[in-house]
Amino acid sequence: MSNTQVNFSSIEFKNPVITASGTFGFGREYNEIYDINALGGISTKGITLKRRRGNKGMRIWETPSGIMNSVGLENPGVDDFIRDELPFLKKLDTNMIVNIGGSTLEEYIEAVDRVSKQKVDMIELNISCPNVKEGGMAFGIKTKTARKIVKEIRQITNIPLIIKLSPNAEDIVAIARACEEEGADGISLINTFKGLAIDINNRKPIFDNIYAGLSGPAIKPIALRMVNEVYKEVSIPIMGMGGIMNWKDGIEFMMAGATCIQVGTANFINPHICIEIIKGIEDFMDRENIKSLEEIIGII
Amino acid sequence: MSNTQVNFSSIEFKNPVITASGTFGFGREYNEIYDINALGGISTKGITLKRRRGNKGMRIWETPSGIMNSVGLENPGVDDFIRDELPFLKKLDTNMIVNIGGSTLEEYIEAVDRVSKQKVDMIELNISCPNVKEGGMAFGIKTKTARKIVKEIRQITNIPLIIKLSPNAEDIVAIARACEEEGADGISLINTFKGLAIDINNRKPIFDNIYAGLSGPAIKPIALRMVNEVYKEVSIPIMGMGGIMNWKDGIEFMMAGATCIQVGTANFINPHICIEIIKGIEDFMDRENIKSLEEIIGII
Amino acid sequence: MAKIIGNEALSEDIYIIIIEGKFSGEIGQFYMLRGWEEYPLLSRPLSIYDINDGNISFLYKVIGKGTKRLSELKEGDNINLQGPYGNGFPKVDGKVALVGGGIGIAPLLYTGKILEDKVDKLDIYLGFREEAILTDEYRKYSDELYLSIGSNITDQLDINKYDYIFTCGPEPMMKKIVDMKSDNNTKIYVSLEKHMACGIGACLVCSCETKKGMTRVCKDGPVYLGEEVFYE
Amino acid sequence: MAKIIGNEALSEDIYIIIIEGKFSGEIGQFYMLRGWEEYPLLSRPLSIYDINDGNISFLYKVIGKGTKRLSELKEGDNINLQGPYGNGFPKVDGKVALVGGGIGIAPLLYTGKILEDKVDKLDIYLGFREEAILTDEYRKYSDELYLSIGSNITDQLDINKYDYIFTCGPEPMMKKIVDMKSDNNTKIYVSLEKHMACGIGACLVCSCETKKGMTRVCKDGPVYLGEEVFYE
Ligand SMILES: Cc1cc2nc3c(=O)[nH]c(=O)nc-3n(C[C@H](O)[C@H](O)[C@H](O)COP(=O)(O)OP(=O)(O)OC[C@H]3O[C@@H](n4cnc5c(N)ncnc54)[C@H](O)[C@@H]3O)c2cc1C
Ligand SMILES: Cc1cc2nc3c(=O)[nH]c(=O)nc-3n(C[C@H](O)[C@H](O)[C@H](O)COP(=O)(O)OP(=O)(O)OC[C@H]3O[C@@H](n4cnc5c(N)ncnc54)[C@H](O)[C@@H]3O)c2cc1C
Ligand SMILES: Cc1cc2nc3c(=O)[nH]c(=O)nc-3n(C[C@H](O)[C@H](O)[C@H](O)COP(=O)(O)O)c2cc1C
Ligand SMILES: Cc1cc2nc3c(=O)[nH]c(=O)nc-3n(C[C@H](O)[C@H](O)[C@H](O)COP(=O)(O)O)c2cc1C
Ligand code: FES
Ligand code: FES
Repeated sequence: MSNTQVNFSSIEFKNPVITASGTFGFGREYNEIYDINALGGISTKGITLKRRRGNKGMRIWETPSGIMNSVGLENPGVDDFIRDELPFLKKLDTNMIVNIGGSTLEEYIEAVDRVSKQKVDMIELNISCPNVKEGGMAFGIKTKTARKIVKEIRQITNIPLIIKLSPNAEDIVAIARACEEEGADGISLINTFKGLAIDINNRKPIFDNIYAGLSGPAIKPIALRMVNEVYKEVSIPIMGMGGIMNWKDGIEFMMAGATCIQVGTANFINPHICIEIIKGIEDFMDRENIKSLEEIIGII
Repeated sequence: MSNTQVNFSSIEFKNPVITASGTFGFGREYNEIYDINALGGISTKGITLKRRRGNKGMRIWETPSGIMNSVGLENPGVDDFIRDELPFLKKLDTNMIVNIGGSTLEEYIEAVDRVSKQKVDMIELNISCPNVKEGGMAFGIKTKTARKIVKEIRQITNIPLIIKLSPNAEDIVAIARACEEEGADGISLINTFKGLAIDINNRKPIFDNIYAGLSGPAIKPIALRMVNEVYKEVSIPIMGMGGIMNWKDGIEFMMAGATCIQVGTANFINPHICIEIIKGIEDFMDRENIKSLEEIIGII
Repeated sequence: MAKIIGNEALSEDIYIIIIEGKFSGEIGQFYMLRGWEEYPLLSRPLSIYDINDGNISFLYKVIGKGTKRLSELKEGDNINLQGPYGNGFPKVDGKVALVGGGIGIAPLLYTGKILEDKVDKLDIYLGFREEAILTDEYRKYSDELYLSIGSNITDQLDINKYDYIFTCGPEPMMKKIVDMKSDNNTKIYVSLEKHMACGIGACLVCSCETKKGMTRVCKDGPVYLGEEVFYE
Repeated sequence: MAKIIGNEALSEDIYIIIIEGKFSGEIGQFYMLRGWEEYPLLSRPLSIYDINDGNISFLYKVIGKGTKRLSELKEGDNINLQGPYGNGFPKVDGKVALVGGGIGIAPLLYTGKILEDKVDKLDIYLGFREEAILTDEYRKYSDELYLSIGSNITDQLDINKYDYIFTCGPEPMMKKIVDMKSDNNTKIYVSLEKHMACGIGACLVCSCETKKGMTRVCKDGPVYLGEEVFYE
């Protein structure tokens, strides 16, 4: 059987398949369906300093080959997370990536600080959530603000730090470069696209928050392009995502330049999909006689 | 029957449905299928100063609920267009919008100049084609360059001028505002998204040009959001497009802020779709007792 | 993947689909179904209508794309289903009434079937808008079957006669029952609907604020104690 | 919308679909088919296999999503088709050979049927990889039917015997024919394939550079004079 191991910065992943933040909770539910230790890693639901109830109104809307979500970072807050969820995650034999969101720089700093005192494998700084009015994505639009937050966060944590970027960024390559310069260990690409859906009968947006985040196969071609653009210009590794539905999509992302791939929406369509993707990658390596995935990362 | 007329800047459209540039040629082929005078307008295939053969290699790729195209502005050049196509277009009883692309400012100026000497209803300046390496979209990414080209073009033509923006722009609202400030009569939103597709067996991009333009229902939520964002910030009218497949999608775009709607990819799926959309809008107006489409433009 | 062994229209837009296989499920639980590969993207939640040796069935109403495509499937076609999911009706004793409105009757047949022997009394109330369907089926498992067509089924219901009411249907109907005064401490359980993605409690798109805090309809529900729910 | 009156597998991956209605078409033309509403997005081009009073049929090979979905359609299902499109084989006199390889045989049956009475001689050459299909059908319209299975059908072809060769199949096969020396000024017409969107000449995604300049396979083709084409 093929060796699917990849090294992402200093961290070793037994395979490149990671579940994307917000689509996999803290792993408990999917662990009832299969043994999630088979995964390369898990990125947790986005955690904020304080508990958040999330957005009101409709939270999900189906679009052609996509979904829009407006969860709005519902989460228990960092302290409850550490108390209630982390012990379960720590016992797992897979990499645990804590995804952290926020509305202000201070919030981010405080949340990262508390998480950093724990044993976690990686922090994924979400500066790209389009579903929270007062912040989050704001940091991920302009290179300058992104740079500032990465600089500050890097100073307060030694835990491997990856920055999750927004496809709504003005210049994704410039932001990625800034993250690299400020000492990030990797880049996560991409969060959801800001989109709109309208209920024409009521003449109102579907979502209370008006705009919501588009994910799924619809966005794959754009996500793949962004991964490739960033890959060509930065040397820290990339976690690629956006519409990965099967192993072939995953290989495309790796060939475009992703070292690891994250799978989000696809979990909803088929709860076993990550296992199938891992298997698909193994078989592909066997067939194509690939000894290490390094051989194909960024090959196009 | 409802009165579907809309006024776009100084121009009257008998209905808001316009065929999008590059998907409808110069109207001849679809005119063999139905009487294209029923349309609100036609935006021609993008014309450049000189004839272009377009891109080599694969030009179309299907994605989930989208298509990527890499036509690369194949067109006969402005002089042949004026000689061979314009006479046919002039005889039509619908608004004729000449879409103009280019690689350099000089090319744009020269092409617009030649078209301006003709009787055409409107010029749509395409500063957003992702399929031409040496230019086109470059003008549509940064507000500064966009502003410059609009300023220059505005000085040399009195023909109503709309600027077709790119969803790949850094800040679509800022660009739209710059267009308004420089005297554009309207904004067209949006051209295709830059995307990537990979042939994993050959380990190569599908397209010779690597990146290609994504259109179709996949992008609709994002396009709709951009129309709404621009609508809220500029006062010149908007031609909205991006994945409009039926009359309901069209109404969504109008409610988001579009005065006219353009239909592209959908023509390929059903050559009669524009007629069906016009009919659908009429029926909707009847049912909802809408006297003028002005009542719903930007209503959300 | 499982094989469809029947998919029949009961009326213009109501169908029963029967799927071959050994399936499990508690009363009030649901499955996520998809009878297609890629489009539409999400699977559709449907309550267990009935489970027998070797098959499971669902009663559904054609609403949009997903249920339309379901309705086009034929005997012998394959279908994918995940489940059983959710926290269904409690297993109780005493006198029980099941009250369903419209397609909300779907989960009540299996509920009746399972509870019938175990409780002292099981009455079923079904409200239809235009025509009654499946009355013989529901009668089988009820001591008394009450029907209404076009009027409010709740008008026939005296909650004081029961220890438990399990209800599924339009929110106003369920709210009406919850608002009824009970001298008898009758416990009312309602089954809610929310748009879903994962169906298992991981994505939080089906969150529902209740008097006990934020809950997930797919995991903590779809069945709730009526008094804990905020109605619209 | 038209009704499917048959959709049968001839081998593992080759099907004939028959669609009810009055259809027209010239030899070598094609239709754009979609047997679904939204997904996949584009319609699929298929050559006319046969037209009869009251129906049209297409011979197709299952390749990917679109043809897979076509193959799952059943008698009675609806299908959408647009056409006939394209510039087919010319109407000619004299001695004619039709040479098809693989699924490229599809347009040649109707071509044979229409030309049969009008030309002096009509021979059909069919090359298959693994098993021959439909030989009786093609024999009906040919003076002589040549077959090959697993070998090159072109080996049996002497182009000097003919005034015209019409060929459809893999490019290397067609190129081989075009490269054959003719003492007889034999005219060779080839039918090309390109991915398509509009199918009518408006979008330029199927452009094909020929010795005569840029052309559209859907409108100016799919049939070209063999010598004008650049082969890969
Ligand atoms: C726990 C649960 C059990 C259900 N049991 C049944 C049942 O037994 N029989 C039955 O006919 N219906 C049942 N429903 C409702 C059923 O899921 C919807 O009618 C169906 O999803 C509509 O899909 P569509 O594609 O036809 O409609 P569309 O409107 O095209 O669907 C678009 C999206 O909205 C979602 N959606 C639309 N309406 C609903 C709704 N009422 N509830 C949840 N999601 C919705 C769809 O799942 C899809 O994601 C149940 C819903 C839930 C949550
Ligand atoms: C003028 C013309 C006539 C044709 N006649 C026939 C016929 O009679 N019988 C037959 O079996 N096939 C025929 N083909 C080929 C047929 O169109 C493709 O096999 C089919 O489109 C594949 O679709 P898919 O969804 O199964 O494959 P996918 O690979 O999933 O399709 C993806 C996309 O690529 C396009 N595509 C893939 N292969 C081809 C191809 N070879 N040619 C054109 N587009 C392609 C599809 O249309 C679709 O847009 C013809 C093609 C052309 C251009
Ligand atoms: C329901 C839902 C919730 C999400 N929540 C988060 C989150 O809390 N933090 C985050 O960084 N990304 C979040 N995302 C974004 C995903 O992690 C991922 O970036 C995006 O969905 C694109 O991948 P996909 O197309 O595979 O889903 C969420 C996505 C979905 C669909
Ligand atoms: C095949 C093709 C060719 C196109 N050519 C042009 C063009 O020449 N000029 C232009 O401004 N836009 C061009 N476009 C973009 C469309 O006009 C439109 O902006 C885009 O496709 C989004 O709309 P849709 O989703 O309805 O197709 C082209 C699009 C397609 C699919
Ligand atoms: S549907 Fe995902 S939590 Fe309920
Ligand atoms: S497919 Fe559009 S021009 Fe040929």
